[in-house]
Amino acid sequence: MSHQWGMVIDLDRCTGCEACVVACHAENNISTVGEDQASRGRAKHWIRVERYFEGEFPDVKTKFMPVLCQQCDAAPCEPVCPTFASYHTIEGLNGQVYNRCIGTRYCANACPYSVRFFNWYNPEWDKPLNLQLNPDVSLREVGVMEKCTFCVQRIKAAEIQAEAEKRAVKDGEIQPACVQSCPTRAMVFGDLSDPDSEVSRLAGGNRGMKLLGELGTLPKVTYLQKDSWHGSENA
Amino acid sequence: MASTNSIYGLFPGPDSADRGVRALRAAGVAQEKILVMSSEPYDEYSFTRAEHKTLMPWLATAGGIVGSICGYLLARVTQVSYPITVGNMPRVSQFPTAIVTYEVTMFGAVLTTVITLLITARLARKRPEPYDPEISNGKILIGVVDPADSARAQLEDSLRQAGAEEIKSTGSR
Amino acid sequence: MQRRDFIKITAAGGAAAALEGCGNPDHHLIRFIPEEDLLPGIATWKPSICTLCPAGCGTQVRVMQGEAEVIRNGQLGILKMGLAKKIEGNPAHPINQGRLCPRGHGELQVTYHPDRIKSPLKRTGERGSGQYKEITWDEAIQQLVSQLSALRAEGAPKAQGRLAFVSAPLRGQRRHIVQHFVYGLDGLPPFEFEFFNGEVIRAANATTFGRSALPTVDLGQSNYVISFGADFLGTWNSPVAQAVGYGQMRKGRPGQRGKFVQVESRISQTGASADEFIACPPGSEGAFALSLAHVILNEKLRPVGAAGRAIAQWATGLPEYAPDKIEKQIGVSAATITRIAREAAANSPSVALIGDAATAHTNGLFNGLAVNALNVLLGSVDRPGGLLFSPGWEPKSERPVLPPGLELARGTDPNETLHYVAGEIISKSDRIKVLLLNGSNPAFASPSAWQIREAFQKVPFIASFGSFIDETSMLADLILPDHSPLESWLDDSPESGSSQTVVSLAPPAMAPLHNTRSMPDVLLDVAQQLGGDLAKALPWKTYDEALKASFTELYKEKGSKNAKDADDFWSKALAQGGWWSADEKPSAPASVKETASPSKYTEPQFDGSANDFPFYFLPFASQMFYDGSLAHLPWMQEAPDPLSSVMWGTWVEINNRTAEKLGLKMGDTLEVASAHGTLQAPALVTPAIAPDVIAMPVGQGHHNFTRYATGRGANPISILAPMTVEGTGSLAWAATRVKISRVGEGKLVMFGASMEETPKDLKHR
Amino acid sequence: MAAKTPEQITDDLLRPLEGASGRYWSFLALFAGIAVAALCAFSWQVYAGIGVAGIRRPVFWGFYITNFVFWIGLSHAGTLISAILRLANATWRRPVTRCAEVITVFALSIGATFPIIHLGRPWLAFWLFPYPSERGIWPNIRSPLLWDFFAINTYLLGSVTFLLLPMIPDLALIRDRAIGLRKRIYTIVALGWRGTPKQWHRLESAMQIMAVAVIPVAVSVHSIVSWDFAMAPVPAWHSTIFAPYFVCGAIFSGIAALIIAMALLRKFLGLEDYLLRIHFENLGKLLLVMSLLWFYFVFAERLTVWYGNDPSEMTVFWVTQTGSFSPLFWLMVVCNFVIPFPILAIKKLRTITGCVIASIGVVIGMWLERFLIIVPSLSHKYLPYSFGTYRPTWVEITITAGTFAGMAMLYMIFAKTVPIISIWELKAAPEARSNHAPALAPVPDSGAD
Repeated sequence: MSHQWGMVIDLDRCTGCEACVVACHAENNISTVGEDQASRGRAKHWIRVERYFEGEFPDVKTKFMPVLCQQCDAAPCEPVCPTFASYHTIEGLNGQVYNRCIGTRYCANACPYSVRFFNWYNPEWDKPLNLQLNPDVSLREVGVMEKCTFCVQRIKAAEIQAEAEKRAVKDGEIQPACVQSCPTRAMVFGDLSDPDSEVSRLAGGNRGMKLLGELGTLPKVTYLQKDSWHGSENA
Repeated sequence: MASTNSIYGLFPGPDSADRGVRALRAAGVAQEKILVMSSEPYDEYSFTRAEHKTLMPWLATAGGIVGSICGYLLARVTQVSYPITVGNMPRVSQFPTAIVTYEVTMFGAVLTTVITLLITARLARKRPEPYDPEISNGKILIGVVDPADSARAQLEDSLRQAGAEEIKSTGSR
Repeated sequence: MQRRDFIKITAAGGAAAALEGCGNPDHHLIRFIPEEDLLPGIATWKPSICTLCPAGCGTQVRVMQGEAEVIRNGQLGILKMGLAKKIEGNPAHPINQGRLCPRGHGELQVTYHPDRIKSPLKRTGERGSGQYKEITWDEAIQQLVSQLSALRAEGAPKAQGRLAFVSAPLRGQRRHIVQHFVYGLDGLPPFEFEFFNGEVIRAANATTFGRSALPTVDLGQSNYVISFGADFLGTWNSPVAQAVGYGQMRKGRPGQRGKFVQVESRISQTGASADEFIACPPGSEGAFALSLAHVILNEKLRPVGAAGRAIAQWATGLPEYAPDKIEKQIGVSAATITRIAREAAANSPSVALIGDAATAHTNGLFNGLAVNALNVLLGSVDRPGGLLFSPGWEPKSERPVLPPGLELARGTDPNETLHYVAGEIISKSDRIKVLLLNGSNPAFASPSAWQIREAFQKVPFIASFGSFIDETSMLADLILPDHSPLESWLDDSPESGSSQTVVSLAPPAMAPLHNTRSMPDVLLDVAQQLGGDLAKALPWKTYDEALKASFTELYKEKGSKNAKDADDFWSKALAQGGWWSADEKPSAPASVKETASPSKYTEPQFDGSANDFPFYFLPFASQMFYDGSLAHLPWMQEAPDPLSSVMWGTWVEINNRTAEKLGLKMGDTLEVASAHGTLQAPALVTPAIAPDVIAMPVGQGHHNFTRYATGRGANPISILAPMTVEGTGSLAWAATRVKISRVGEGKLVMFGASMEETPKDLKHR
Repeated sequence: MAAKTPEQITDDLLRPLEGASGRYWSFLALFAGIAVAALCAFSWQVYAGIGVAGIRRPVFWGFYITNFVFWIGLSHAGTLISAILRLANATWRRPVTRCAEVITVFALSIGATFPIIHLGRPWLAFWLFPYPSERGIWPNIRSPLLWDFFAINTYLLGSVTFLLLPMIPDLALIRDRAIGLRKRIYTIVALGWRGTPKQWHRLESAMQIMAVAVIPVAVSVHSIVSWDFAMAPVPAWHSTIFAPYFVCGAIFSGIAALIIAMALLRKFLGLEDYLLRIHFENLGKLLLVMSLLWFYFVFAERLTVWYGNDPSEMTVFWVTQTGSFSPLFWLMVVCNFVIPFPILAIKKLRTITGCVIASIGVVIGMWLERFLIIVPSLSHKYLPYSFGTYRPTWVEITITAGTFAGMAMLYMIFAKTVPIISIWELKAAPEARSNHAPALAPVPDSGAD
């Protein structure tokens, strides 16, 4: 049974600091588009922290929810792609083959989570900012769709390493950039096919929730809902 | 060439044309040697009642069947020969296969119809055939292909009696 | 495959624009001999220290071989070199334990910033015109030396206190070198200028605990946390360390989840995560804290003896802070106060922390002392789950001493001192003859009423070590650009964030990209050239020599048991990014002082009358730009603000009900006017702020700070009133009142389209 | 009118082919100009990047796909209608069929370009075609876009042949009349038509088969276009009603386009004696029926959403009903129902002018309908944080205008090269043979209910 990579995001830990957002930009060569394009809805954030306020001051409940590609098992983005640019890998990831993409943007429409981002222009880096680019991650040219890959380059590296050392990939050995930098450890990444992995245990917990699960997309990201305080006034 | 050797009369209207054909039949001209050309179908007149049998509908159906096979194979083979999992769908996904099969079926049917027409109606061919531009002016051409030289005069008469406005003949005497 | 190659390939398919942007035809450039040999495609991790805020997180830098266009002795060419590709937290480091905040990643872009100063510069045009010409390091250093020797030639007393060194916060050996240098030239004590400094808290802690330091809050083991305005998950104190602890408190301990109560007048990013949010009017945090104390004393929830002397007339039980009285005063219901007090007492270990705006009112010190007192009463001082103080470490030997007569008769706050000196310069233009700038930007981060810029204009000679031209360094006559942190030797001993002694150390992660030099090296060089006592005080050739010296001392003092000799100790430290003692008790604070806090609630004062200026004005540290020093990084500009989701701009937060009353829509351009200035910014209508408060992030509004930050948004600091905190003289940056008026339609670039999960205008059947 | 002799018919219908007025050329130049502008806009988009269009996240489809659906819909004017009429042996169809079928061919070709225009990397469009390529990869049959590819090609073949075959005898007619170069050209395209009974008969039976075949194809084409949307789990897209809804809308807009085209031909080619009020009346009645049907579909769709009360769908519902898109929505209802219904229902108003006014309303309304199906759903997709709006840029607007101009241009050129009314069919019409006024289909009143 091949790995089934999955993630757990504990909303009770998440503080919305967005370390994950910047970490992702740094790891995956996501170009910044500048104010004008950002105002036209062309900003690219493979992971975003959705923030919702409910209620009126001072009784306001704030909710932070990091949203990234849910790597659905029944992904709506995959069957609609005419060129197989968006497909399902054996390890359960929603692959996105940039070279196959011709930019119908159908996948982005079909995605209920709006986590797919399009290259409306060729990416640009004012020199020498191009030196920051991660050689393990390919660049995306104009007209190509891109999205969170669970840092597949890190997954592959770890698997190759493990194979070279003739061992299985250890639980927690692989950390996508967002997981690695999350200060409150709200994000956990691991192999869902391994029942003992931390991610499996957490996902099985009673706080587990799938984002838009009712759509039957079978996301591989599980959200642990916010908990409440159970203590009392008297010891 | 043989087929360019013909004799015919131009008739003003369908009724006289009818008479012309009957006259020719009376003169013992074989049906397949009788030439008829008009700028309208006139299918309600007897002089056009020739070889109305055609296999076209069946050919179209056959074309459709061929198309459906091609369509099905295309859909299936591409899915099998390039097995990429998407959206948790089975390796060969039924509905899309059906849709593609259907479209290619219709494609086949339409294509065969057109081709059958072009062939059976002897359209788009090089070989020159007897023709008279007067047809475009509503005249109806009734004539005989490869008349025996001996019969020519008699044929001319019968055509003229039938009401042909003028008699023309092509080919060698 | 080389990075540059596949950039070309990917760009080839598209328009030529790509080639402009990332790949560039290199063939016409010469290639330099590589200085280091690296395996292409193989990443190495090198320890480093994040210097973007004073928290002092330990990082590790992913270095891979790449090809950089560099200038080596005047010749442009391509050099195969190790390039920093990614920054992660250093898992071994006690402060951030492998984690990183969004800002921390930005050090990459600091290093590779297109507008970084690439070589020493000499001013050619008008001062402030930004016209410079490149010069060699020898010329540059020669200039500085001549200026300083001229100053020294005048001899005491004339030369006394005529040299000023304005710097970002300094620590460890770096600070020593600067102090030696400045004192050796009879300069004023270095101004470690930082807008959001913790001086008020330090003062309060000095009074209550005898420790003039920021506290380390052991959130991880705490069961009940009350935060008075401290944005401890965002930017305050040691945010990553605190966030790690917070995660631990929330879900790290099976079956045990601490409660977190936030007390403030605007829901900060930290307040947004609170289990309970309590709105209290600006400046009344202290009263609230003491009211909690009242309940605890009254109901004898804690043994009074525990810390009886924390507050004068403690025994009387603070009658004037009875919940019902306070309810009238600050509008928090007595029931709530009582409940919180009981919960806090019942769920120990519980801890209260205070920071940011709560300590930036005129009565900020009182608030600080009150919260300290509450902590004492809760018994949360110097124990797990409570307030701790990092032991910290500084080399003892030849500690620099401030020459007599140079102490400034002014509060301890360097910001305020700088303000004071600026005032002196304005009146007497040659008060300061030579001004050295090192990275901090007071011209931007101080109220225009302070006239820092005007004052610096008058200083005869200014040299800057900063890597960028900003509002302050654009006044410099001479620029001696420092390495980026990734290119420098670094050391640090964080003030807080860990209960153990932490002395971070890091060699350069990569070779310098440009023709820059490390600031300490330059000072050492200059000191040698000036000679005399100064040269004696700074015997080292280079900064890393000095570092090694201090680590030898550290080895003698503490490290002997985990290293066989000083060199071994040094190399171990280099490998893991510093030295920290696993098995060390936090140094207990000196016993709580007798002469403790004023129990009298001092009303906060605000600049501007409530009639003319109906709103409290609340600047707050931006999650992405901190105090504005990171506004030049594209990643920070494009990352949506956690609460507002605004990108590439600034905004003014206003309560939705208030906005409704005033007929303001999201994005309308508002004019915010204090008695000391006006600014314009788009309105962000949100329920997460008190109806009588207007809040605005610090960070944007730069006039001159690289292509990415210049002319973007407005700077709230500029319109602040020069109010001061009683007792410390620090700037009370939350003590200004403003009025607002609608200017017209405006533009707000937000990543998030909706503030609510179910937008109100889209109701269901 | 007095019945025309075959000679008159021939002369009248061939007249437009002889030379063109200055007005013709100036109009042609105008349309050509706009079309060229559109080409430039597209080139610019290819050069600078698709970003020059207004589409954005989350509204990844905007004007382009709207136009795609609109034009494909319009293409249901000719072939489908004339096929139905042909099978129904409605004699009055004869003057109408060809100018209808032309609309199909051109509208379809134009519509088919949009899936390529809207691509991020149009230069790779050929990757959509199923052919064994060096890339060793076939297109994904599961993608509705692939179904489009097959459906559109089949429909294109069907409608082109459906237009061309009955044209052959007329081309032969022109051949016999023309001289010089024109003669040579027409000789080639006439495919050596002689008018033997065999040819006539084969032609007729071929047309019968085509008529049978082309109807289900036309239906399938627009069903598949609707499935481009219905196959995606997007609020208010994922609906079973979409296929019939789209087909109905397509025929609706198709008839409207046909009426407008006929009116223009009638005026500019002086065909008053051939395109009679009765034709407009009958098509008008057809339009009326479709208008009612369309209204019924919209109602049914909305009703289901309303009772389903699914939050995400209700969001879209309210946005179109009362929210930011409501002005467009209600304008659509006015154009598609409020205006046409009374005009077409009341006999007095069902004049040629009346029908044209109604039709113009419908064409506008149907374009809006396509837009309102695509954009509001995409801009309000599930997570409110990622909602968004859409504004077209000059590029999209120019290209859209260009396609309309292109349509007009092609139509004008066609009307000058081929008799826009089938001469032989008209001659063969029984009414043309007798001297009585043409016996036309039902008495107008009956359609007015």
